[in-house]
Formats: sequence, C-alpha cells, structure tokens
Amino acid sequence: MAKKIGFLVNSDRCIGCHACELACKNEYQQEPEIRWRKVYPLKEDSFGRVARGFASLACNHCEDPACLKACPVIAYTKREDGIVMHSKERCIGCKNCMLACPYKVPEFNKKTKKVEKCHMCAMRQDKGEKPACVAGCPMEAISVIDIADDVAGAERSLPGFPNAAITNPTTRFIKPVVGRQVRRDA
Amino acid sequence: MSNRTFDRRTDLAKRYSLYSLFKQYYQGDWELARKAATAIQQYEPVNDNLSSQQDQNLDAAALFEYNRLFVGPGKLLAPPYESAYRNAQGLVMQEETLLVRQFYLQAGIEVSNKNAIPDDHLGLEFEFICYLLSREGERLQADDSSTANRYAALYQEFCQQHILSWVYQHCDDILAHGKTGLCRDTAISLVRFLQREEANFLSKEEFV
Amino acid sequence: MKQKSVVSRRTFLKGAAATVATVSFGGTFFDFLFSGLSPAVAAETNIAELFRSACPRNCYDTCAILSTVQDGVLKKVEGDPASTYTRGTLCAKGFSYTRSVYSPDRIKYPMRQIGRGSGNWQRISWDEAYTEIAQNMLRLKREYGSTLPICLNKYSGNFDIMHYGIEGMLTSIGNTTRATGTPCWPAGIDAQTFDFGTIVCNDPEDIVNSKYLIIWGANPAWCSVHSMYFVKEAQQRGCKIVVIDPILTQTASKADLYIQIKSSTDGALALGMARYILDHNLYDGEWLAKNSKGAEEFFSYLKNNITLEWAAEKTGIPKHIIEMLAREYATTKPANIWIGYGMQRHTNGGQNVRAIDALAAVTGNIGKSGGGAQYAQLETWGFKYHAMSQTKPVNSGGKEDRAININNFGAEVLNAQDPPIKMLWIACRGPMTQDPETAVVKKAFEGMDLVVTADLFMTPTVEMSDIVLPVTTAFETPGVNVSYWHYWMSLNEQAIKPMYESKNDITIAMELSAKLNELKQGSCTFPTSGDLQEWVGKEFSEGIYKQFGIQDWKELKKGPVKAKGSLIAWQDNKFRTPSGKYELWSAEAEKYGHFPLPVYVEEMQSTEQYPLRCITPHWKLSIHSQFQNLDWMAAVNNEPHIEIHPKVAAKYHIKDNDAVKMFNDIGYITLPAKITETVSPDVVAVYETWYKNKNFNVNYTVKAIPADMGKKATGAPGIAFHDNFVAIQKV
Amino acid sequence: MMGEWALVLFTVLSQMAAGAFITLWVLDTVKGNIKEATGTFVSQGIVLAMGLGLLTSLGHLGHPLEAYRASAHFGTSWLSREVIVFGLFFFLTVVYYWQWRTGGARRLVGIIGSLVALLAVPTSGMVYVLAAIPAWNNFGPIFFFLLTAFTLGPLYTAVLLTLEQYSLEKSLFQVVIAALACSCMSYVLYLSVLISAGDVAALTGWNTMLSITFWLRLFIGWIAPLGILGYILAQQQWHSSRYVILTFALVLIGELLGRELFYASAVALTMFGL
Repeated sequence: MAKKIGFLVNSDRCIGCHACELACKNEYQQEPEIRWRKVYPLKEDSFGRVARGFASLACNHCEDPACLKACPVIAYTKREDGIVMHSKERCIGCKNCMLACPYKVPEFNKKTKKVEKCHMCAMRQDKGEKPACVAGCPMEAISVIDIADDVAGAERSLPGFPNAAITNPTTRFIKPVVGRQVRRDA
Repeated sequence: MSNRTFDRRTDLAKRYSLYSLFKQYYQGDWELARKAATAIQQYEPVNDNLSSQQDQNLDAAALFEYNRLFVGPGKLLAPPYESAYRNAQGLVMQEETLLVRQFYLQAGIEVSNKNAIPDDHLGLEFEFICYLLSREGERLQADDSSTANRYAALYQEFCQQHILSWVYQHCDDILAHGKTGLCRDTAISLVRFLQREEANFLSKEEFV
Repeated sequence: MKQKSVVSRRTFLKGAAATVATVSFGGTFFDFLFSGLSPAVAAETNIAELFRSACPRNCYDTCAILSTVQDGVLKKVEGDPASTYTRGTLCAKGFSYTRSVYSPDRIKYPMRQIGRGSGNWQRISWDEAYTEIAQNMLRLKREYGSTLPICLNKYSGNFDIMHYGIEGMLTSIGNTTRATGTPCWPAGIDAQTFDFGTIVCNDPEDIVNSKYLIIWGANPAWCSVHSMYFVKEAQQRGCKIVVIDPILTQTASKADLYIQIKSSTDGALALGMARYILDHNLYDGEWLAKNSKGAEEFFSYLKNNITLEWAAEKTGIPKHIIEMLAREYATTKPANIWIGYGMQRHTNGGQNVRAIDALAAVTGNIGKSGGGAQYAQLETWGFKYHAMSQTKPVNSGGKEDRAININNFGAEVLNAQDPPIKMLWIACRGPMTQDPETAVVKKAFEGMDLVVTADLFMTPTVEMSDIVLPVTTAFETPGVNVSYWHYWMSLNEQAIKPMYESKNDITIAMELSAKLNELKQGSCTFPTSGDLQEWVGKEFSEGIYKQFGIQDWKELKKGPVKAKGSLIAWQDNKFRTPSGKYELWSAEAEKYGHFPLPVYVEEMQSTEQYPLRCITPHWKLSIHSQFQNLDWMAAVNNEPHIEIHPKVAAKYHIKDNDAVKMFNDIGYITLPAKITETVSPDVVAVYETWYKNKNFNVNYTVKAIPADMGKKATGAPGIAFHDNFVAIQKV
Repeated sequence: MMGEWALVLFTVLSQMAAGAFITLWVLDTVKGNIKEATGTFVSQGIVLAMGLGLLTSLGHLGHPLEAYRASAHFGTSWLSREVIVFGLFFFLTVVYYWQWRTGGARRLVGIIGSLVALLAVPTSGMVYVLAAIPAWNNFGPIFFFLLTAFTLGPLYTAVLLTLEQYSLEKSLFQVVIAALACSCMSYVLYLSVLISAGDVAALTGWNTMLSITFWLRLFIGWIAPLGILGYILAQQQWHSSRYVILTFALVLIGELLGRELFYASAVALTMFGL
C-alpha cells in the first residue's frame, strides 16, 4: 500500500521567519495576495507561559477532504500518496470549496478567476526533491513524514487549529516548549 | 492599380504615420514626445479647443506630468508596460512580457537591448506595429498582396491579443491622473484611433 | 502594372526573418528605421542557467545564493547548499529578490528634480547627469579652493566589497567630507577593542559545542536566522540556552531560561555575577595570571563597589537568580556569551559590553571552542580594497578628508564651516528614514546646492534629492561578499543584464571621472574604464587567498569557500592590545575618556513627562528601509504597530488595535497598538522599517544622543537608539 | 463572508419559484377554478422567475460558460445535486407551462413538479450546512430556505392571479401569515441560540443583531407585511390587488435582506484566532 505522506509542523523549532512562505512564492512566482503557505502567529499564552509562537500551514491534504466533497466539477483528486491535487482546467471558480474548507486553504485568484492551493510540490517530490517550503526552511521546522509512523511528540492539533475531526488533516504538529521565565511584571 | 488597393495604401499610410507618432511619443524623450503629441493633434484633433492653447509654464507642467505618468522615478501613475495591467502587481519580465517576446520572435524581431528594456514597453509595441505596417506597405507596393495580407493579419492578431487588452485601461489611468491638456489629448486621440482600428478589424472580417 | 517581385517567394514566417534585414527602403512614406527593436539574432533559448550570487545586505548571515536564469530573465533564487552555515536556505527577504529586481517601482533612468521635494522630475541622460554633477564639483572646488564642500554619506545598503569603490570615487576627486562612523555597532567594537585589541568571534557553526550559551541582548531568530539552527542544535545536545533581553523576543521564546532585565542595566548584572564568582572562588586564576592585565584592580573594584543586592535592585532580577546564573555560567564549561548589537545602543552600551567581556575572561572561557564572548569579526575582510584606494589629484585643495559624525549627520552638515558643506552624495544609505532627528536631516538637505542619490527605489531620501541615479541590484553586477559573523566568502556573478539604464556604482565612478577630466583635465584620478569582472579580481589579496585556501578568485565560481584556519577567536591567547594580554585594565580606554576598568556607568532613566522607554529593534521582514516596500512583504504584513504591556495599556485605556500616538519633545508617530506580555511594563517596542506609502518613521522621536564609545575603532560614537523616552496616548 | 449578490438573487428567486409552483398546483387541484389563460400566465411567471434565478447564479461563477459541468459530482457534492434538482425543476416548470397552454394533462406534471420543488429547496439549503461554518452547521439553512419558499411563493402566485382578476382565497393569506410569523419567531430564536452558544457562533449572532440590515429586514420583511395582511383579513380586502402586490414587494425585499444577512453571517472557523 503506498505510503501516505503529510506535513510535520514543528512549532518548537519554528521561529516564525516566513522563509517557507516566501520560498513557496519564489518557486511559483505567484501574485502577492495568493499565499499558498501562511505562517500563523499562535496566541501568546497558549502554551502555559507567554511566548512568541508560530505555526506554518499550507494545505493539510486531509484524509477526507471537504473541498473534494463540495466541488461540483470534481476538480479535486487525492493521489495515492495522499496529496490533494486541484485541477486548474476543471475549476469553474464557484468558490464552494472555499466555504467548505475549515482551514481556509483554497484561495481565489482574481486574474485566472479560479481557485488554487498548495499541492505539496507534487512535481518536485516526484523528482525526489523536497517541497520548496521544506527545502527553504532554515530551521528544518517543517518536513514531510509518513503519517503511518508516529513521530515522537507529534499531535494532530494545536490550540487555535480548527477541530481536526472535521476533515482528518494529515498535518502533524509538535508543540513549542516554553522555558523558565524570570519576569518583572508578575 | 485598382482604386481599392490605392485606398488601402493611403489608409495604411495614415495609420502607419499615426502609429509612428505614438511610438515617438512613448519612447520617453520629452522633446520628441511633445513634438509627436502636437503632430498627433493634426491627425486626431481633440476638438475642444480649450486645451489647445499651450503657453510656457503649462508646457513645464506637461513635462513633469509626462514623467510622473510614464517615466518615474516614483511609482508610475500610468505605467506604459503591458505587464503593469496584465499581472496584479505590474511586475515586468513575467509571463506577459515573455508572450510579447515570443510574438516578436515569430516575426523575426527582438528587442535590441534585450532583458534591459522589458519587451512589452508601449514604445516597443508600437514600433513593432510600425514595422508590420511598413512591411505590409512595402509588399503592397511590390504587388505581393498575399504576403501583405499576412502582415495585416499578424498586425491584427498582435493588436487584439496585446494592445487592445490593456491600452484602454492605460489611457483611463492617464485621464484619471493627468491634468495638463497635452497628455490628456494624446490619450483621447489614442483611444479614438484604437477604437477605429478595432471597428476596422470587425468590418474587415468579412472583407478578408 | 506589375513590378517584378525582388524577393523570392518563401513561407511567410521563415521568410520574415530573412527579409527583415532589407527592411529600410527609402523614398516611400513607409520607410522604417529600427530604434528599440532589431532583427532577431538567436532563437529563444529556454535552457535554465545557474549563477552563483550572494546577498550583500547588512546582515550576519550574508547568504550564498543560486540564481536560476532563463532567456536572460531571473526566474527564482535558492540557497546555495555548498555553504555549511546557510545549508541551502535563505530567509524571507532573500526569497523575495525577484520582486525587487523586477519591481515596477524601480527607478529606471537618471532623473533631475526641478525644485527639491517638489515631486516634479525630468528625465535626463547619464551624460547630462554627469555633466551637471561634474560642473557642480568643479564650481565648488573653484569657489572654496577644495572639494571639501562635497560630502559622502554611504554605509550599509550594500556591503559588496566592490561598493567600496564609491569611497574611492570621492578620494579620486580630492579631499572630501565623509560621514564617518556607523550607527550600528560602534560602542561594542570599541569595548572589545579595549578588551581584546579588536573584534573576533568564533565560527558560529562552533556554537553546537557550547554547553552553556547566554544570548545577551541579541535576537538571532529575526536578525541571524541561520545561527538559530546551530543554537537549536546546541540546545538539543544539552546546552542550556539563556536569553537576557528587556523584550521577550522570538529568540527568548526558544530559551531554556529567559531573564527580563531592565533595559541598559546589563553591566550591573554582569558585575553582580562577577562578584559572586569572585566570592565563591569560581574564577580561573591561572588563565587570568597568564593572559590578562588588571585582574587585581578589577577584583578590588568588585569587592569595594559591587554587591549582589545592588545588582538585583539595579537590574530588577532577584538576587537568587543572579547567584544561580553566575554559578551555572562559571561551572559549566565551555560557556559562551553572544553579545547583541541592540544591547550596546545605550549611553552606557560600551561599558556594559566590557563588563560582559570581563565575565568571559574571569571564567577563562576566552579562546575556547564553544566558549568566548561573540560579537562580530572582520578577520575575513582582508581584501586589497583596490577600488577604494585611489590617489588624490595633485591640485586638490585642503589637507585631508574631513570626517563628520554619521550619527549626528543633519546637525554636523549644517554646522560645518570653512568650507561649509554644499553638495551631498548619498549611496547605500537612507538618512531620511534611518537617521535620528529627521527634521534636522531634512533641514540639512534643504541647504545644499546639489544632492545626488544613487538608489533602487523612490525613498524619502530620494524625494529630497536633485539627481537620482538608477543603480543595479546584486544580480546585475559582479562582486564578492563576506560576512561580519560567519567565515564564508561568496562570489556574486552577474546573472542578468542591468535593467533599464541602471548602472553599477563602479561604472558610475568611471564615467564621472571621464566627464570630470573632459571638463578639466586631471581633476579626477579614478580609472575611466575597466571590465567589472577584472575589478572584482583586483580586490583579492594574497592574505585572502591563503586564508581561504584558493589560488585564484575564479575558483569561487564553483561555489562559496570557508576560511581554513583560526576559526576560534583568541585561541592562541595572543591579544592585539598594547600589552598583548586581555586588558581588564585598559590604558587605551582611559586615553579615550572612559574608565580603564569595566565599571558600571549609570543608565539613562525615563522622566516624569516621558515615562516609557521606546526600544526600536530591527523588523523581521526588512533590513532598515529595504524589502518591506516589496509587494510580497506587504502581503504578509503592511502595518507598523507599537507593542504595549497590558498593564500599561490598561492605564491609558488602550485596547488591542487602537490607534496610539507615541510622542516626545522632538516628534510623534501614530500607529495601531498590539497589547502583548512579551514586552516589559516599562518598555514599548516599535520596529524600525520603511513602509512604501505610509508616513511612518519611528526616528521622528529618536534624538541623536551619542553612545559612550565608538570613537577609537569607527571614528565616531554610536547612537543610543534605545535611550529614547516617550509618552503614549490613545488617539 | 460572501455577501455575493448573485447567490442572494439565485436562492431567493428559485425558492420563490418553487413555492409559487406548489401554490399554483394546490389551488388548481383543490379549487380547480383557474381558467386556462390565467394558469398559463401564472405558470409563465414561474418559468420566468426560475429562469432568471438560474441566470443570476452564473454571475457568481469565475467561468459561467462552463457551469454546465457543475452537475458532475452529484455523488458527494450538494452543489451538484442542487444544480441537477433545480435544473429538473426548471424543466418541469416549462412542461407545466406547456400543459397549461395546450390544455394537456397537467395534474401529473404538477404533482411531480411540486415534489421536485419540495426536494430542491432543502437540497439548496444543504449546500450551506458546513462544519467549517458553525453558524450554518445546523437545520437553519434548510428551515429558512423553506420558509422563504412558503412566504414568497404563495404571494408571487397571488400577485400573478390578481393580475388576471382571479378572486383570491382567504386561506392563501392565512398560510402566508403563518409562514411569516413562524419565520420571524424562529429567526429571533435562532439568533438567541447563536449568541448564547459562545465564541465564533456568538460573534455571528452579535454581528447580525447589530447590523442595520437586520432591523430593516425585521420591519420591511415581517412587521409591515404582517400588519397589512392582518388589515386585509380584518377588512375582507383580499381581493384588491393593490394590497397583495404591496405585501409581495415588502416580503420580497425582506427576503433579499434576510438572505444578505445569512451570507454575511457566515463567520468561518478562525485559524489561531485570525
């Protein structure tokens, strides 16, 4: 059975520098408002002590994708390895997938009047290369893993991440650990 | 020479000279642009004579406005680049510019200062049209109407695929930001001329 | 009437290429002359070529880049995997380079502003620009007897070695005025110069060998992204990461222990720890005896003047924490301290750095892998500076170049006398956005006969100039780059042709020199011609070849190279101080009017009227005024904000995202509030950068208060950027 | 979220057409006193409304010309099912109109058409029942879409009938009053449930409550028409077309405003509070 892959987002290593987001734009030279990968700031007190934390998210390539179900023209297909592909040719720009996706991943391109989203650099991975965001991350904070093997400390969600039960995303997270703090505002 | 080809040649000559005036207007040098703009008014008079009297300080204002619209150094108010209107952020040397480059190449033409001046600069696009029209005229003279028609078809294709897809918007920007008569009148004349060309394409559909 | 057709019949498209050459035929109204276009020569080549580039920005990491070019167009940039420091990655700014090379806002042609600041620009040719500049220079030389009225303000916009040709250009005209010093790191450099003799740091890849690492007033997660990989690696190998910073920065969020010290009291903490180390006999007496000078005096100063209670009260850190910190630092070997640049931008910045250096010395951590007091290094900058070293013309008036303080530029330009300053040449700099007291800088600009600025974009500085010269980006011109932190050297090949009419600064120097000599023979010694590649080659010295183990600079075309030896600072314990030892007691410091010992100097305090300290660190998506104006960056964030502690915000009834006015006696800014517990209650944080079309410049509120040190090594004291006291109110 | 005019128009018009079709069929079977000319006119009005609805829905698409492919994924996509069912319904309205005109056997088509109409409106509602949008992830969409059909539909038929001088029945207006009252009460109830539910849903609730569109919808869409209908019944004025047309207009505006609110209220799940 082909291995099912997904993103591992290690927010403990991530320093919120947006290199992944810009590496993706640089690879595909997209329009500025199109952001296939976004670095979301986490609420500062979501891990006990206050800290600046981030989660870098693109498409979660869900196991039962809401976009695929909602799309009236079958523009979405899920590959053997789990990557959810979107076909530019089939899309008619009805934006139904944008409503259905709990993670607001599909984006409407005003020029092509169609929706587009991250495809986990399927072509690069087929050539054995890492996705542009993974290759571009200076902290090696994001990687592609086989979701079958359990990575130490990997969880299915982060505080603030929409309920994973809806579409069963393949993205796995590692929570940041915040060290001891000697503060003067107690 | 049947009078039909004769009319076609004089019409072609008029269009050719108008295009070369617009080319001169857009090639960035203010003196040439000013002369071209006044010449254009003879061909395509914008008859509200209010704006026709040009005195000295109005002329300086026109120069600064011309630069603010097309040249710089700040953000261009009406950038004379097709990519400025075809991709959201007006980035040059992207897909749009390269499509224009392929079109030039089809006709055996390329930008002499390649990769320094974006291929889709309006001055260059008009120059390409002048080249096509001149080839058509030359072929007509040599009575080789089949090649002439093909140049005319190439011109029409280039106009529809590129010029008409953005120059109207470009002229709207000029009218929105331009205050002095000169730039505004040239923009109005350009719009009228292109509209006639467009109408001309439709009527020519049955003719060719 | 059928004319015999001259051209034989061929298929239309194939034939078009051939007939195009015979196109211009005279006599008919169809004659057509090529101007911008020409017959196509080569068929379109769409094979992708790879070029070695290097990021020349003012940044610790100076990344090696691989640029992909197709048919003369830069398609994308990637990190060069050959460097073990950047490991094939860039940062957000690096990845956005295609947007600056092809930005629609780039300045395309030389232009002349009719009425400085009026916004009315006229396009001029390069020749006209050179003529007006040269005529002005010669006129000033005639009127004032020397070229001293011409003042150059150039610094960190582009640290490519070739850009030192700009200084060379000014030298080749005669004695000129130079904005000297650096706003960035001078106090720290002087401090380490008094202690060690100069600034040398370990190879940052060595951080993984540290067992204890204090990151003191630095935020590598924003300003040296690739170092954070090694900090994380060290942490995973068991190294304890301690971050000391008034703001809980992105780096502090990754620390094992974060200490929210009161800003500008770092010296007190260091001395408190030193006192503890002394009392508990945790110092390395043997190393001190052999390699240091003034240890006894330092210890007696500690005994008589420093108590842990005082240090706790001064720094706001509980005594037991200081004791724990001192014990852990002294007993875990090797222990490393990374001293940040932000921390030395205070009126006692230099003295604080010396106190921290003393900690490393007292505990014998100097010269050790995984140890030391890291600040910066200029060891890999031993080039010939061929482009910079020009000879002054024989008839140039004045004795020598005149230095004015870059950190008080506006005032010093206005007050300059015999001769006054009448012309500015600005390159690789943005005084109108980066200098303190912007109003004074503007006044200085207004008083000039001629202001020439070489820049890529329409910045506020360009708006205040008469002539703007379009310059090339790093991808359009050859060069070579080294870093002030890591030990790699990267060649910067010319990947694409210069866009529009932009030129490289060396070309500008050559052509201006030609024009000056044309107008008045012998008025400029700068060579008037030369291939830029050769210019790069001429920069390489024997020392560089030996240090990097290469025979010829063209080997760099195969990839960046790393310095071969001396990657651990002061390993041989030979210090470049007068005594050859680590000088706790520095006579040199005394000579420059400082205390010989790293004693504590009182920090600047807030006032009744301006109770809050405004810290203005770098912004993560820009380097000063670069990058934030690009569309991709604006898509991520296009709004400045002021970070305020919830307790402070409550006092002023400010809620998240409310518009806040931050002001003091010289200026004010208005921007949205961000309520966050990551700043301390007595501090607000506003990140300095330039937003393209926003009237935002935090420097409106920053006074040109000099830092304590900087004169010795950099020619002028630094700026106490973070001693800026403000008040806030809800708008 | 997506206050798209195209969707507002499409949903309101299609639900009106469905309601009108069922009303016409009920009147025709129960009363049987509708002349063929009148029936043709009314059914023609229904075809027009449904056709206009389908046309406006194209305005929402990035590529309208390829809308025909939107029925491809009926296996899982409620949008495909909506396209198919309403497409079928539109076809049936045309056939029904044809039967009225040629006097053919319209009973059968009427029954099937009404059933398809009853199926179409909830299908259209299901498109919006999404886990990603808490405010919609309940019976709300279907319930309110049906209420639109049963308030606007009968009134639209009533207007068409009065234009053909057909004397209307009191019972029709009673149905409309019941539907309007039910719609108003359940919406207020729905809002209070939202507000008490907390975080994202509460946000939606408050957004709606505080918007002027809500208050306009309340007066124009519910209070004014109910007042008029009450007056009509009290004064036995249900024959005069003036009142019927006025009520229809008010309810139409009310429903359009209501639908605008419905779309604007779609506050999706936030990502890390953004």
